Amino acid sequence: MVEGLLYLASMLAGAAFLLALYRFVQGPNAVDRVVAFDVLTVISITAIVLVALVENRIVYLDVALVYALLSFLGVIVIARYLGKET
Amino acid sequence: MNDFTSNGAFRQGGLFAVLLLFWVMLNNALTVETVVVGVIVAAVITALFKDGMSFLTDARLNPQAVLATFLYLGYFLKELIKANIALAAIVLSPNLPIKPGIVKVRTELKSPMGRLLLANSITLTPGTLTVEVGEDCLYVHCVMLESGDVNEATQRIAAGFEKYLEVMYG
Amino acid sequence: MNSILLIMSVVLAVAMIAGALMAVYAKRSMAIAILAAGAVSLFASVMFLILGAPDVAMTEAAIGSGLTTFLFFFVLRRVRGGEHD
Amino acid sequence: METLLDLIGAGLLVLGTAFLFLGGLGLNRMPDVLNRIQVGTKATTLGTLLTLAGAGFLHPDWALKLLLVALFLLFTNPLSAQVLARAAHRSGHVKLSEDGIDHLAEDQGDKL
Repeated sequence: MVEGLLYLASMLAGAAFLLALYRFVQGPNAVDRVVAFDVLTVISITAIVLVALVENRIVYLDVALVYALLSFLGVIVIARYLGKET
Repeated sequence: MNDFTSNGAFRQGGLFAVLLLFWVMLNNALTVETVVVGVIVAAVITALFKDGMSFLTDARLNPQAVLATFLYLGYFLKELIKANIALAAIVLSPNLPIKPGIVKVRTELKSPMGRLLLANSITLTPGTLTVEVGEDCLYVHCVMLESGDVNEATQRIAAGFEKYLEVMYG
Repeated sequence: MNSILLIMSVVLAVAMIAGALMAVYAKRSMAIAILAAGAVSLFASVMFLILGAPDVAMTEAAIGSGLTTFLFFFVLRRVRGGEHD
Repeated sequence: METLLDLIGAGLLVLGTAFLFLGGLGLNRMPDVLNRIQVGTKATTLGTLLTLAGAGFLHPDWALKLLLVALFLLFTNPLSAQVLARAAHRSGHVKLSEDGIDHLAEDQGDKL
């Protein structure tokens, strides 16, 4: 039962990932792409938590923490760059 | 009250406590060796950074403020869940009932931390997103904006959070 | 349980290929190309995690995504020119 | 008792990823940048928080570290949304409809 629900959760996360990826590839302008990138990284954090649950290892959560920090800083840098333009 | 919270010992103690808590949470264990190492490292960092943490030094430290913090957290989580249900309804409805616009919201909060928390909370509540922070006001993007009246928007968007943040930060 | 990891790695592989193609073919804006390159290395770090190497994943996230993106944007801000968006 | 906690945790996992899915759907359905930022940041914040809570139910001994990740996300996610919204408005990518109200553009017009 739990395994089935975990399976369903990973399917939903994968579908969300693909939808955000479509917006990332398609996005009309740069800000759209950055928004999609932000959503992709947050979904990746969820994916890391799911992998940690499947493999049953707590060390993987450290990666999620590093990931959250770096993606946040990256989005800030890119947004400052885009805001300075024009 | 502000004399007490702005003196150096309180600032450094706050920084020390936050660092130690962060270390223990990062290790996910409350054993003797973890705490000893954490105390040593946190003490060294606290000695190097004399200014401490700004979000602790701005906060007031009386019983009403602590109570307001918990009430604020509860209200915030309730609003977050409400926001997501509302957005889910908008996204799933076939004809997208949206009417976007940017409205000005006045705020009386003075401290930077209080205003940061207000802007963050507005971003995560139903249909609103802070776009720019001015001198005495915030510019908020709304998914459904009926009228451009500033006072009505202030009542609807910011008043619920300001009530608690007023007590916490002033 | 293994099928979950299989689904994830397939999705990640698709995302990595799409990101790499975007990084190569982004003609209009240099910023988009840098962003796509950073995205590829972020997905690669999740892929390393699925393959069972958390230390490699952490290094990949820190160097590939963090440091390289910052460096590229720093240089881009200095250079300017040859770009039309 | 153990299985009940596990079931609650797995249910929260599915609920959280369902919100993530809605966020991805909204990202594709919304017509302009600011609405996309709204859907993106809200749905992913609650979705990830619910997922972390579900993981906490499945593994109660991981709770402290999961709480750290959740706190981190709760602080950084709205901040990056705000910075992005400001960048979008400053670079002129925001186009509201004809009768849309835009106090920010009005005030900036006064200053210039």
